[in-house]
Amino acid sequence: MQEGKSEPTMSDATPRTVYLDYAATTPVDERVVTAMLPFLTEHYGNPNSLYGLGRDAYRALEAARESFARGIGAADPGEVIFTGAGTEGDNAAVLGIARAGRARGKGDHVIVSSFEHHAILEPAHRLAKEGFEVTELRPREDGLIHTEDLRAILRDSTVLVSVMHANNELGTIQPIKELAAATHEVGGYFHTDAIQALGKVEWNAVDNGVDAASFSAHKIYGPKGVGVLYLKRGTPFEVYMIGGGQESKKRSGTQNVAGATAFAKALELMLAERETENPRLEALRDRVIDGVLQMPHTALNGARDVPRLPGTANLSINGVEGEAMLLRLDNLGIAVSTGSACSSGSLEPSHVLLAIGLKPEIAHGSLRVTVGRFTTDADVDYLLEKLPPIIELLRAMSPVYAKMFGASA
Amino acid sequence: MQEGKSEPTMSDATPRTVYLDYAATTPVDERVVTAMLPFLTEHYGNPNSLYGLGRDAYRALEAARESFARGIGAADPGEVIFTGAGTEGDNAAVLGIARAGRARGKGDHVIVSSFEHHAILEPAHRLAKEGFEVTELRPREDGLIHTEDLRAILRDSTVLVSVMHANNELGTIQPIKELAAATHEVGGYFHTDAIQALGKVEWNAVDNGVDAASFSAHKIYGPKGVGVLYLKRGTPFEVYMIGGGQESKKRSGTQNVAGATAFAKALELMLAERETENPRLEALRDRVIDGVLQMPHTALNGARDVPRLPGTANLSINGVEGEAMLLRLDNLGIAVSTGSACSSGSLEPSHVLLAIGLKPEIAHGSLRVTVGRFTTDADVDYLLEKLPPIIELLRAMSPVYAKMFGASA
Amino acid sequence: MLYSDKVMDHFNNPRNVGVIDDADGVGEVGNPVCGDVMKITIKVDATDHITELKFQTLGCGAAIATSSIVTEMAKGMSIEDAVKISKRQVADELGGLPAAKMHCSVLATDGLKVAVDDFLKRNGREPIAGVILSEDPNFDPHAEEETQAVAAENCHLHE
Amino acid sequence: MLYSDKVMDHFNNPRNVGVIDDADGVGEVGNPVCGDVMKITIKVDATDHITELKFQTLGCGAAIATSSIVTEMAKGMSIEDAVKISKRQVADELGGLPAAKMHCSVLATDGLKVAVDDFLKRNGREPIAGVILSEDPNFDPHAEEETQAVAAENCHLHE
Ligand SMILES: Cc1ncc(COP(=O)(O)O)c(C=O)c1O
Ligand SMILES: Cc1ncc(COP(=O)(O)O)c(C=O)c1O
Repeated sequence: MQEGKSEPTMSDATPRTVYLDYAATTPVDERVVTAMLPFLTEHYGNPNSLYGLGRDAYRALEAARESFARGIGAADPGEVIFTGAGTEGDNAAVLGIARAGRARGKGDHVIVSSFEHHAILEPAHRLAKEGFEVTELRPREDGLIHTEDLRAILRDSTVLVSVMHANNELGTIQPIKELAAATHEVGGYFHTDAIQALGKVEWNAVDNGVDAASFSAHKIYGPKGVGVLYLKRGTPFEVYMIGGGQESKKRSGTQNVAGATAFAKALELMLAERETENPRLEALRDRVIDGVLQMPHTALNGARDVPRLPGTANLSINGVEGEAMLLRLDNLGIAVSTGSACSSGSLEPSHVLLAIGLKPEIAHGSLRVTVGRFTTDADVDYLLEKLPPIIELLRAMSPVYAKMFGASA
Repeated sequence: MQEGKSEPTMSDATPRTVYLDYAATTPVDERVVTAMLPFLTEHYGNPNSLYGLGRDAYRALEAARESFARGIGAADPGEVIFTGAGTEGDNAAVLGIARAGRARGKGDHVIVSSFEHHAILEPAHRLAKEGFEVTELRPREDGLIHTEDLRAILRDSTVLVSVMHANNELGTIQPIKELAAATHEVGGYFHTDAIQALGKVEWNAVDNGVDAASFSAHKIYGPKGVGVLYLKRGTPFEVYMIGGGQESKKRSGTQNVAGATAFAKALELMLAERETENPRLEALRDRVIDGVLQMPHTALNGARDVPRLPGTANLSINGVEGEAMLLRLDNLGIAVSTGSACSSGSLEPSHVLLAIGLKPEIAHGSLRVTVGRFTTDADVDYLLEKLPPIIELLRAMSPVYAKMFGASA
Repeated sequence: MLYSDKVMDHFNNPRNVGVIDDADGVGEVGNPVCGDVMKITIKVDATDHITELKFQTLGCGAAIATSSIVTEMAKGMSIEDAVKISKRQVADELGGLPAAKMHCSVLATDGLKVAVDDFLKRNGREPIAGVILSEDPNFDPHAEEETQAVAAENCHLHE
Repeated sequence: MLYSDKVMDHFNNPRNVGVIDDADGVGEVGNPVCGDVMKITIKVDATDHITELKFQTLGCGAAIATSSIVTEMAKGMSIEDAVKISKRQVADELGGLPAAKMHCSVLATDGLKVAVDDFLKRNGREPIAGVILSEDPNFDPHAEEETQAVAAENCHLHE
């Protein structure tokens, strides 16, 4: 990739690459590439065209929709709307349900958890500007949103509650079925950002009772720029992207047939392999957690015994700054993240870690390791071998580590 | 493609496929596929991640941005915002510029041409609901928006004017440089939907002076679900898709690096081949026009001598209904369109043809033929051989043709 | 939007196309403004049974296919039964129609009804189609306008 | 956001890391709450020239690289010249810094200024860094708080 080579970088000189940031994005699985390619070059028709090439594309699109609907346990394929990004689904759901719900005479109170992705928080702020009353629901130190905490702030005027299924930084899994039920008791609608949870935890739309959910393909070995908004029949919705009226008038724009096919295929693979893959990932993740906790002044973020994604570990490493640690690891070909990699070049102390009560000076030293389909035991060995000396070196360079945490490192 | 085969269709039994609907969508050029593939499987990093894989993706994304910016003559690559569809760019520009412009104290008058794509008309209707005063500017029979007609309705309170560069059904090219200049005289901002024009007609953002423009990859042999919004520095803009703050906070969502690379490559190819390709397409298009006009009660829509896209021909064939003609041609493997194929399964008489003054009963009988990169002389021969008998057959089946047009067919 | 194979068969090989010159009844419904016009001519025997039908249709694939199949369905039927043919029956006979196209089958059944009433009027008898139409939600006592109303409504479906 | 090769070099191989035990001046700026803290110790000779510098930094790649290079730039300089080193000079010396990281070079130059003033104060002399800072848009007569102010502003850059 000439761009990559155009300028020498540490990573180019790397002995090996150990990718441990599967929560940020994933490589597209070769089987997914194979499934999508024919729709770029051969079956390239516009699915809205009436002739053969168009009908072939239409059938492929609907086959992808049906497969995806089965995969998430939707009652009806028509509830699956293909979008151009996870962020689009989040924006469309939060803005669309709140506005249309209010127009239907439901109140103007909106609740979002305070550790949502910015793709939820920003639309919530926009709603506040539009005169909605927006309440942020804080997770507890264990990394979970508790249903009783939601109950305490629900009102008859609550039109929308949005709580993510799995948190992207902590990997903690929220009790969405209970949260949705509580929301329905006051007649509100419940949306969940299930972008990190999809394919990793049991997901059945009918069973968990949510009214809307967002998904993104590039988190499960599908391409970037492809998402799905699940919208339960009858849920009020102001259409977000308007124009030609595609997706049964719920999302305009020529459908990305190759992308939809890829996403459906990616989900099929996740579900087919989950039973064997999850235990493997959990074992790798636990090795990472236990290994890092060997070092002094380290801690797992979120309680250990709560429901968690199989692949995500988030740890505080006191007395180091995250970016410095990340870059040192990168020199050795190890890719991890600190704070949210989804936030453009951003280095602010993670709002997620602050939300569960970490002090900023501690939040600056967070390490997120996410293992995935192509992670091996050797990769974890390599991380656990290379990390401790880096931590010691950075702590030794710190003017405050000794003061703050005592020289015991 | 199993979905396609799952059910026998006319097209499957087709002797040959003659695709003549390049305005609806295009196959992805193999050279574009080759350029994008490495970013799916190998250089899959999140361009917002700081480690090597992320930096490689970031460099590729910025290289695509620079190449695209050069291709459209943008003053600065930062003015190129990658989106998830042409429709997204249209929505973002119309809603975002009007709202932010009004907030800046510019008036609340918006002008859109009445033959815009629905991706412009629908947002304009939404603005009207929000209290903007929206005026539709009608094209003349020649298929053009005339600058004097715009001048006649411009006001000091006009915040936004949106007129498409090339009309998707007629192929007529609007004088956007003059229209933008006239708009600037009253201090308004000018947006153009250049989705059909890109790569086919000279396009230089600095020279034509537009403030914003939308583009879509799948119209120029790139993938579906990838677009660009050109936004000139300083143009007021309420961000449409909000969240992680990617694209310099102008469009959130993990960037589709493969898609951006593909779009840039697709544009490079269009520009490299335009000089030789345009005359070839014009010759094919003119053969179609002259051939169809041989038949009685046919007419070219829009004046013949106005600036036109090289590949687009739109004809009225009186006394037949478009869909029936389209399906008959499809039986022979010929793919054409009637009305706008971008509008989902929609068969209403084209609002574009009505806008240039066609009577509904005439508009129902429109045929759009668009030739492109892979169209040959033999393809045009085949169309011109197969079309006349179909027209005669359908006219013979019509209870009103004789009455309305005299039996002279 | 996909058409069933049977719709495509009737569209591509329409049955009974044409005009019966010495027809006993003629029905023409629809409106070129909407893109759909159907004309049906019928012959009726002494026992009020339809012995022959021919149609001409300007319209989309569904309009032509529904016209074609309604001529097959009504052939040999008594006029009482013929006017009872519902748009749903026509659609079912074709193996279904896309939702956006359901109205086209109305065009076909309305055409047949108008032709039957025309036959009855010619013979100074009471029209019967209107009575049938009253079972239709869109019922309007003046059968002809009712047809126009449906046609007009069809236009709306196009917008 | 990309770092230049020179930034990466100084980040990976920082020069003059540590603490001078018998330092003539010490400067510590920044705030762990912001994720950036820099401590610089200097030795100054009889001619008011800086003969030795050592630093410790808790912070991002840019914070460490700017700290490192400022110790190289100031070595051998008169204290008057040393406090004149601007954040822009530091950034240029490193082949540029990403916009979001420009404030880090302030941390380095401020640390040096505070250390020089500390040296002067210890010798009962007038601080000079403040005077230099007055050329800075963020000027605040109380040099120390000014530094804090900058640090605080850095925090904002993080949000
Ligand atoms: C002029 C014009 N504008 C907008 C669009 C919508 O673009 P997309 O389908 O890529 O969203 C199209 C075609 O679909 C078009 O031709
Ligand atoms: C929980 C969560 N929500 C939303 C997003 C945004 O999705 P996308 O980047 O595909 O738009 C991400 C990741 O980027 C995420 O992890």
